[in-house]
Amino acid sequence: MSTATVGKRSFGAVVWDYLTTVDHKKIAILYLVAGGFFFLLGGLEAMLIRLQLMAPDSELIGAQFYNELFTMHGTTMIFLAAMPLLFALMNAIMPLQIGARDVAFPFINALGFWLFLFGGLLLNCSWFLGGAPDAGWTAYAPLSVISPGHGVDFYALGLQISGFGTLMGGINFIVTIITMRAPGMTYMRMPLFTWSTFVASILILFAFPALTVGLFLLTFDRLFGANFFVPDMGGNEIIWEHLFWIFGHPEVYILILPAFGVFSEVFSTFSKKRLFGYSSMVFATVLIAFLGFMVWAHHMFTVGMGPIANSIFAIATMAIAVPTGIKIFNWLLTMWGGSIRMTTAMLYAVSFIPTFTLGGITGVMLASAAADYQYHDSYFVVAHFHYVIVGGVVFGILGGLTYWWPLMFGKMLNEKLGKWTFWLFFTGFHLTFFIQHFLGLMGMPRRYWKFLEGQGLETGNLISTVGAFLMAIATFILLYNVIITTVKGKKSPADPWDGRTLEWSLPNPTPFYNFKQLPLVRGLDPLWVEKTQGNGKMIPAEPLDDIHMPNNSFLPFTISLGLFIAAFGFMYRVDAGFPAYVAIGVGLAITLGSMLIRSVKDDLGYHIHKEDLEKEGAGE
Amino acid sequence: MAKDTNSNHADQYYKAKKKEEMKHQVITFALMIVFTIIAFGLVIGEFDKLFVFPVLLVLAAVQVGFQFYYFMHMSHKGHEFPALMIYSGIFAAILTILALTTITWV
Amino acid sequence: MKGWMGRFRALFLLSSLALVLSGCGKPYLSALQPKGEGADMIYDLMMLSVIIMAFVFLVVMIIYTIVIVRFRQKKGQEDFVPKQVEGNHLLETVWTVIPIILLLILAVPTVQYTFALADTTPETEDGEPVEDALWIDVTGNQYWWHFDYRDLEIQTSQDLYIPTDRRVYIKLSSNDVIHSFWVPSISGKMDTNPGKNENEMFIHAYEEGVFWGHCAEFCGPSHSLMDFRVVAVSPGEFDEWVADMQAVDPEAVPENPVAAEGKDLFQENSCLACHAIGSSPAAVGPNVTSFGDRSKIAGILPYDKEHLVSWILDPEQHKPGNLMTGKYPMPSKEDAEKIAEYLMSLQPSDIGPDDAEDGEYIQPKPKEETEAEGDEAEEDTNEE
Amino acid sequence: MSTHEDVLSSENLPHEPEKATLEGKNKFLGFWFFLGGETVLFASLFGTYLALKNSFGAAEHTTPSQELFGLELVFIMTMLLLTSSLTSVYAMYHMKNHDFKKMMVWLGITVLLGAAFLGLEIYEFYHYVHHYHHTFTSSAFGSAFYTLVGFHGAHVAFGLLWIITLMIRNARRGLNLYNAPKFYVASLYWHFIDVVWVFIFTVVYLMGKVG
Repeated sequence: MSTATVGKRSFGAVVWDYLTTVDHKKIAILYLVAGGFFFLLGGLEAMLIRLQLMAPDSELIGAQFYNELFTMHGTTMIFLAAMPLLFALMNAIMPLQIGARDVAFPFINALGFWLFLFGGLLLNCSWFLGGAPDAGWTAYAPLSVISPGHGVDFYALGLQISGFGTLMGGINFIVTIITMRAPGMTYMRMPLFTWSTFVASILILFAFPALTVGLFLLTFDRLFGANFFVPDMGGNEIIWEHLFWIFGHPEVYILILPAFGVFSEVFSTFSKKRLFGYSSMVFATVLIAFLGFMVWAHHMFTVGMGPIANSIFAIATMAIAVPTGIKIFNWLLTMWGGSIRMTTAMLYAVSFIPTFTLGGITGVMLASAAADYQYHDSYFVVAHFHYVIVGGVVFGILGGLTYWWPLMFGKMLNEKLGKWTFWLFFTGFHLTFFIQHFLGLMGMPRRYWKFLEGQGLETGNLISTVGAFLMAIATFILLYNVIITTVKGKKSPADPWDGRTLEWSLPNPTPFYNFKQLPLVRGLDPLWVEKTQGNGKMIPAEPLDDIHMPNNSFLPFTISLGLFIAAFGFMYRVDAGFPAYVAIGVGLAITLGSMLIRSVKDDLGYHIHKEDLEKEGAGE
Repeated sequence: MAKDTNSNHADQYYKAKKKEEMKHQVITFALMIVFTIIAFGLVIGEFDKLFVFPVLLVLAAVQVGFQFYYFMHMSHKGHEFPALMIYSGIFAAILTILALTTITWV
Repeated sequence: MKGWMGRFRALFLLSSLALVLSGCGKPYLSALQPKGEGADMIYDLMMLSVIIMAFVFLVVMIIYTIVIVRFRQKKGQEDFVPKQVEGNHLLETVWTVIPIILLLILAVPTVQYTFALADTTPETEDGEPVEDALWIDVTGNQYWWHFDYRDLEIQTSQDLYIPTDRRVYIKLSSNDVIHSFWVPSISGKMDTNPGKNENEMFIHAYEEGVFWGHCAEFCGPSHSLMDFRVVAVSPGEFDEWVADMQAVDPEAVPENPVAAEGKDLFQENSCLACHAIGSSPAAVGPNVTSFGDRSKIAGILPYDKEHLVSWILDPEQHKPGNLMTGKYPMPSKEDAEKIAEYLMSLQPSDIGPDDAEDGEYIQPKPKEETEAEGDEAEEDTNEE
Repeated sequence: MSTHEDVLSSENLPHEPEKATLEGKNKFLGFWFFLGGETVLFASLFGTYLALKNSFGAAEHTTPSQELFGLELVFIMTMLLLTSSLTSVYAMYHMKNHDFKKMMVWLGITVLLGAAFLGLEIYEFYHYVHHYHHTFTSSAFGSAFYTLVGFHGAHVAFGLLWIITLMIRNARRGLNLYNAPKFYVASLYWHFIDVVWVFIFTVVYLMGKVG
């Protein structure tokens, strides 16, 4: 409850600060650390998968364990790595880009993070409690319903809890962007990253409820004897597929749109040019989101929906290529005539174009319903979505992190190491996945524990594994880079890249209240406007006054913890009996109790007084 | 954010407007009750399915419109985004229901 | 400069390597070497999309290369501020309209082929419905395939015999979880759903051969081991096979005394409870009527006695999670060998996988007029 | 803006106290968006129900919806919930007039009506289970029915708890800028529950009765 804490604090104090923080910049760091951890975990799982597939008929890893590995690899990477890492960037950057002091719901923001973390931890507890989920990240029923043990229960409940968190995060971002923009920051002046955050959040809002329902139905089937997906009792397993993909397809855009946003910023900054065709970029983003809702069934072409449905969804899917193409050309034309600086962040952006174009191309090929009868569920699909998700989202995250690292941590990542990471990762990535297109066409279905000898699949798989190792090395260099920067790095200048958007107008380190005075935005790329038409500093839109700040709270942590405990109770209700009911009772009591405290205890926040702000200004 | 219009005159005007609005809401409520009775009546009267189903759905849609626009004030100023999101939600909802009732072999 | 050149070289090397690899794959597995009607249609569509997409990629890469070569920041020009271009309506229209046209070019055949591949109402050339089209009910099971020749009273498992002169219609369903029936070189895949969600498709092999089939929808631990074969034989051979299979006497005692002993053991060990010999509606386990002609054991193991014995003694080792493990009194090694001997003696037909690969084409026996539905039979008279 | 304790004062309230502060406006918008998401949530449940409403499979007890549903009870429940919607409108009307007492009275009536609705729903479920053996686990239809209607029931229960908590917490301190948005948002939630019910009685009960 105080203003900036100066000087060294004890370790415990720091931990407590992070456990209770509602500051979007600190929550961003929490998302980054947790997401990074899960990224490494998912990467480890991927390495084991590739090791198993290095040689034909390999006995290195057992079938069951292998299924758990790829299920958890997919689930972890999508829900626990890619999304949180993007949320880290959104949290860290978006409020600064629109000139806000905070997000609309700081408490909900923290709650969203803790729900995600406890959901993710719950999911990963399965490794130690009898086996991880083993029905694929898509968990198709009835395989997921009859899967023995508690693996799939961990999947259903873990994703449910972290899904609540994501939904809250999404609503928070939407409202923040609507109500908290600085004076002059009109919608059509918002940086593309903010726009894509906005649109992705709207997608979250409408996509996640379908997953919520799907997971509830799966949980009911598994734990409470319901019959949604049990054919003998009148259930219908296709419902799961629809619900999952009604969520699952927009999810892809939830991941890729923010990455598009990152690249738009990076291209513009390092080409020293404003984004080419800004309004068509915004339009394309919205159009992709809109179309993204009407194409989910292209994941289900071989389910047997009939030629009419297949054709409709095929054409709708192809239509998405148009706005995506618009974006690609706009990025190219942004660089055209610019003054391109090949920093590490820019390398990711530049290499993204051919990579993602390939992914988009195979996307259109997959959209062609009849042809998809061959591609579907083969390694061709595996190659395609890794081109999109690694080539788009992971490159976006890595590029974005390199770009905004000085803003988040006040230090610059080592460029030389960064370039090593990039080249190894880039080469490894293409080695791993390009060949997989052909493996798929040569008849290798996905999720294969073993491929047999004499089918011509040996060389391709070996190359793929070698590539995976390069990516692993790249990741280690990245880790080393982060550590060495944190320990030895020097404080970076406030605006190291000659930035164009509002976030670079802030001093380093960013004050916890962000903007002492809200800035007046006079155009697109507000800082650039001031650099070329003003004195390079933002003009304040208000006189210096008290700043209202939210209070820290431990309740987000306890609310999530309660659900985490209760989830165990629900899972072990049948086998453990009484203790499980105790867990349910205690868990729900903690959660509901915390919610009750939240609603009866007034949380009015506090003010930083004008005088203190003036003093700080003098101390700078 | 809120403009302070504390003058008495404005207050009077504002009060009158709210009264007016309240009247609309009561009328809406009466209509909803009537619609509900019609809906139940149609079913009890055992009319033809092909006739009853569309009418029931239209009655329900109108009732929901009443709820949103009169009870929840969606027509008022400052509800542009709520309206946009509700309609987007309805759009996604219709797609979902259409899919689950047509291409799942029911 | 160094950077982008390196990247290009890597890409080029990779793609050429991949092309070579695709050329030397196993002939009867790859979707890139179509041997059937469906795979052929899809291959055409694939090539069309590749050509269109290669064009798009080329355009992007040309602009990309120019941009990256020409517009790098030069030494000493760090302060250069480029013109801040807002956009260009003409350009933006161009790259909106051209993709739409390209996609339309792809969309039209996509829809055509989607409907063509979904056509499971067999018609003669005059548009009359064909009454006696060959229908096979395919059932996916964890982790094996069952084939029931409708109206012919023939059931097989793992090996699916079809004639090359016509479309064979299949109805797909599942006994447990979702599987997917995929024979890449003959046709695309289709899911087998449990419950009432049954699917239909047709397969039509142009050439004789033993074609590899996979399960393509994740179905459990041994998903990757749920292989099967499509044995496409000439119509004459197929007719012979049908006649032989219909004439099977399940009770026949093999001449070989060891095999005869094996037959008794097969019954004693309650193998028959799951594995039918001869035509039987029961399909708890694979039907073993023509086990002696199988191309593989359990769809994956080399066909020899050693592997069969090993399978009988420990199926779990070969197919984790299979439903046979633990369901029968474990025979001794000697008994297992005898059972194996018996199973391998079950060769009701002279037609086997070899006949599909020997290149010998036997014309069907002349039949009544109504049977002339093999609409593309002429193409298939390619005797090698 | 003035100091933060001001939001707790009950004097000089503006016309729309629920949206007068930035926090209130945020809450108002955020909650509307949440309702947009809830629309999809219930749509998924409705879709599932419609896909499974005649699916019994090998179930032991198969009472089709025509025989199962009785309309009298549903009619009463509908009237209760519709009326509670009107009473919560009255509550908000008085909130905008800054008449805290009347608002509380109307909210109280809303809660009573809601509780009566919930009681009848529980009775209805009990009736189905004991007279028709129509349970959550008896068939896919049963699972889908109880999940859809039960989700709505759970929303009603949560809404009741929420409004009661708000009423108790603020009973003594009157309306202010801090709690006005909370009351307003709770009333929005209550209306949305009614919206969902309109579709439940139409799609599940009435259309189920017809066949």
